[in-house]
Amino acid sequence: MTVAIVLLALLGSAWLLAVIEGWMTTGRLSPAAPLYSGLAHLGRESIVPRSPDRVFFEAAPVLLLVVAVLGMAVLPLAPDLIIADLGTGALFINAALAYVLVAVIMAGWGPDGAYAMIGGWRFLGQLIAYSMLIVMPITAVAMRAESLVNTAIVSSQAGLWNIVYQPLGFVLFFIAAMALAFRAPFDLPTAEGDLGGGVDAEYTGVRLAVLRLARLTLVVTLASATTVFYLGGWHGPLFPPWAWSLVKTLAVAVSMLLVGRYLPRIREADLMRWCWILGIPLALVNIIIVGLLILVVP
Amino acid sequence: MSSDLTINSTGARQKRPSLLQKLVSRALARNLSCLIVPGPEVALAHGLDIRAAGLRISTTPRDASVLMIVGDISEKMCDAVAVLYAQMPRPRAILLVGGQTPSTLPGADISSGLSQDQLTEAVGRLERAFADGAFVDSPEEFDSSVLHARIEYVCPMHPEVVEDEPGSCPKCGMDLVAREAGESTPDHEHHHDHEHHRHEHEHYHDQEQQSHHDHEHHHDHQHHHDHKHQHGESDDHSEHEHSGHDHGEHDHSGHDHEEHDHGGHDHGASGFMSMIEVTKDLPRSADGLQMDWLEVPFGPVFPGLPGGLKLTLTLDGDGVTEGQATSLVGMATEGEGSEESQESEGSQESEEMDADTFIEHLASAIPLAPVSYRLLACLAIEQAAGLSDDQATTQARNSALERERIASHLGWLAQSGRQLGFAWLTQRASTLQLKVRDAGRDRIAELEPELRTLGTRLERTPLLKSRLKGIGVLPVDSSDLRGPVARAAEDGGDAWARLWQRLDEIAASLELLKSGEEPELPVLRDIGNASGTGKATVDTPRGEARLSLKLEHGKVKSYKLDTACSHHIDLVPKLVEGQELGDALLAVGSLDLSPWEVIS
Amino acid sequence: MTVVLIVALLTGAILFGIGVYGALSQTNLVMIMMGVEVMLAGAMVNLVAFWRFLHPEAYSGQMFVLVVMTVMALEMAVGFGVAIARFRAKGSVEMEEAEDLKG
Amino acid sequence: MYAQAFFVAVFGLAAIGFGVVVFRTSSMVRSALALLFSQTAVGCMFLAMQTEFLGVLQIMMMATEMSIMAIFMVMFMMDPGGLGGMDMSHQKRFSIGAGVSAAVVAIAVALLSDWGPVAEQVPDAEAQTRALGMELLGRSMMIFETAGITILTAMIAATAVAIPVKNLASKDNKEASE
Repeated sequence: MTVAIVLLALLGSAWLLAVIEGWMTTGRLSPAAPLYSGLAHLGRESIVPRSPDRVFFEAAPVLLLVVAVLGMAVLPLAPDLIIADLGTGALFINAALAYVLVAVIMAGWGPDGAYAMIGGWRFLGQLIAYSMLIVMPITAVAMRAESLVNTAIVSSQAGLWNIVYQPLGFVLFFIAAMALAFRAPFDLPTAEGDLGGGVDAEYTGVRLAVLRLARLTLVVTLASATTVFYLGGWHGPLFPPWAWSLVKTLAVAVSMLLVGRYLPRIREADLMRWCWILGIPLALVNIIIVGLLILVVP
Repeated sequence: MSSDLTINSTGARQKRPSLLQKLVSRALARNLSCLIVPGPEVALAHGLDIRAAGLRISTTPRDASVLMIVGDISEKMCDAVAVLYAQMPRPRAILLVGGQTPSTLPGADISSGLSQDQLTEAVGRLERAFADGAFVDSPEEFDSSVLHARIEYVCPMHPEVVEDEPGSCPKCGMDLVAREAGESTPDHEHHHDHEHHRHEHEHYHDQEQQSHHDHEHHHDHQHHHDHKHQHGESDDHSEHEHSGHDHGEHDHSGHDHEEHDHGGHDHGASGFMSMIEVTKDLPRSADGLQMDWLEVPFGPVFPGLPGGLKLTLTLDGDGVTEGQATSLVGMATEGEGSEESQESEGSQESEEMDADTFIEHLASAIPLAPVSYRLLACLAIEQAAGLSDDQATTQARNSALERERIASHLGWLAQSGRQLGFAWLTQRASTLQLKVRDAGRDRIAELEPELRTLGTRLERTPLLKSRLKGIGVLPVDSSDLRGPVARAAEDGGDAWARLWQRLDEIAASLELLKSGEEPELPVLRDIGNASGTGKATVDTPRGEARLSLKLEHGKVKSYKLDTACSHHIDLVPKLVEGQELGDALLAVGSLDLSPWEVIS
Repeated sequence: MTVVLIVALLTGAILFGIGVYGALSQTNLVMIMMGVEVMLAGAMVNLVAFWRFLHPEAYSGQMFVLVVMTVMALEMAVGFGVAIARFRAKGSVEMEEAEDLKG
Repeated sequence: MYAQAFFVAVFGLAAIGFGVVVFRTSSMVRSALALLFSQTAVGCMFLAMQTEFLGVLQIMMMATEMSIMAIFMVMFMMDPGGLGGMDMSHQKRFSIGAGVSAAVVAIAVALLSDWGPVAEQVPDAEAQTRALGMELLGRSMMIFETAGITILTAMIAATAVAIPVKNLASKDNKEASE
């Protein structure tokens, strides 16, 4: 039951994001568009490139989808609305998200095309940039909650949300989450202007539909993680907990989508440099600040 | 134009009895995305608003269901278009907007004229065609000669053995390996051999030829070798096939595994293929590692570049080691009898052409700046005819030129937005371009605030400066710079400076328009039956263009055109060398090359 | 419960064997490192099994696994450092060609 | 218990299967990713053996580690990479012998030893994580810190070794004199 509800919420959010994405590209707000788009993808031919690494080519979109769903499975929508409240939930998120990289590399290698391959390796090249900035802010969050359990992390924010308690961590995590979901302006592996679609470039038909769904789901999962870690999860007045979770998640997800619209794509070298020179030290500072706060404030 | 509104059978998909089929067809019709050839900027320059017409613009053929061809396209582009069509997933359709069906394609499904109304109406027909005819009983293979390369069979060990049929080598008995004729010959030092994946042709659909957007396959060594081995794992003798790299000088003779079994220390004598041998000939990257380089085509229909421009980059990972740009749509010596270019400058000796025809010809050959070239032709002819300037006409003409300058720069901004993944800029600039394109003086005055805010917004956009600053710095000794590129050269000469130069020019043109006459398309004044020679120079949006021509009895005998882009395109190799891929493309983009104005 | 322990130990043993084979038979430095990683994985399986089934109260067992993971990461870092340096100098990371490393 | 045995066995088989693929396939990327999935299966074994923290950590670390492995594989093995008739392995018989004997010895020890009483229950994941943390920052702090310092040293050393030698001329001379 819980599984069904969470999956439904995930799918619903993905649908909403697809509507918004459609609005951004076509200028029309059409609720049925994702449905038609999905059907149209089913109707299109699903081309296999000439000499693919078949295993990787087929597995990549599915792996991406599975990873996003697995990540969602350990995030609570409400105190008891969680598929698996793992004892190491906060770490599990990291583990699941690490496989986004694997999926992208597989999608890049699989089709045997230059653009896709460069895109895949690019994403790997950016690894330090985003993965450290996912892990280290979560560390600070877990420090405050004194637990890796995601429900405990939300409970720890009952009085004060983490976005206020550790705003630095929130900013870093939000940026890193966008980079991990490779949304604009961090869409380096799929850059259209540079790579003509990159890792997406060779997928068509059903496979493309799965890939698109997976990417939207990934955004939802990351937004949900942001909500759980920084926006107080289900906490909020009046409305039932699940509603708060959903609203916050969607707000974060939509803002992730919108930000990219108003920014040019970042230079890879800049992203790397800023993450090393600025991001990682700031993440460490964040950990220290949180540590001090925990010690000083009872 | 098909009356029954179905998709032609090379584009439709096999019909399968299914209840869903009807629904899927409807969905397909509601979800049309088009790949625009030569490029969205051409459609914009023609004043077509694709989005308003109800089509989604797709950047890759893999994601497109409609191939939209705007205007007439050159011979070379026809080949590229056929490849793009082949790459699109079925069901797919061809939409011709104001042009002829390219020879390499099956007939157009829908054609329309070059106007927004006609386009909208054509899209409606297209939707019906998809709803009714996306699935047919017997789809045909799309087959065009450009998709085929002759396959020949070579012995991996003996490069001199080349056969037309598969079989075994007469010298050593090894199985022959298929490769594309005319491809790499085995005695090159090192290059990117493309042949190793060719014999998998029959395994998949008819589409899979090309690495994306172009019909040349450029995979790097390890990549497809790798795959090939995967395919070969099941049968033993495929082992032999793999030995045939074109490192011809290496010793492949002893594949006998037994020899290695005892430690293999005597590798000099055994069949051990040395990695040192393999890597010693490879080029060294900037970081000193010997890596395989990859030659990748970008274009002629590439989302980040103006359509018709083909950039061939040699990539070392994500870095560009060298690059070259060619134009596939340039003012080539098309049609018109026996032309020979006399000089590299691009002169054309065509058959006699009526003066008006000549003007039309020139204007339609350059869709990105038709007014400028129309003006240029008019001026040159009038001078040849000995007509003196007429104040009012000149002012109106100049206003039209300034208006086109604004529109053209907006088009460039939209194109930059596409390249930078900056959706807002693309949308804003193209909307404005459509409005400015044929606006009167009052309308432009109304649009002025919007145009000016564009600059302010760009100034305030985070990341934009760090993205553009220091990109595409022109070499100090570059000569023959013209137009915005030349004017920005004093200002640092990078992409950022060029962006601001163009924004400033938009502002300056606005001022000129405000004080000038109502813009009016240049029309040739009556020249009668005059003869003579004329020369004119017009500062087109991309830089000065010069035209000299010879007029005989009111007909253009010969002419010589010199454009800015023909010079700018030569800057490309220097600009991209040693840059990261994204930066290199941005540098090329910042030149605002119009492949149409490149004289080949 | 002993069954589970035995199953885990067998897996560890076989993984270790595969790792030994890989590390000894491969000629490429990177592949050799892969062999070592497989060996370490085998060892880790054993360690976890021992902790879980024999001494769940002693967390130094888990600690040990953490140290092994660290060693794996170290091995990668140093291994690739050396590999890049050798590749830069010699154009190869094949052990067959590492004549200069022979004593 | 049977469920546990089943899952441990299944993931164990997966780990072994992928482990074999690592040295059997000739595709470098496949090799690296097979190793990744082998390590992931090992991580899943940890999970099946109720060692959640280590399992998740293993799964997480290996994803990045092996992806990096993959790109190095592609870099260094270039085109031959076991292809082109080039055999990438040497001393095969010896290696097989060594591998088999190592495995056999370990199996024999596993089967023949008396492992004594086996713990039925372990604390739940949360308690384990807490206890492990206490262990890390208590009795084993020295080891933990040493490991941290060692990683840092290794990172610096590896970077130092890997960055290009600035003075190419003198290096070439050295090479020539060798």
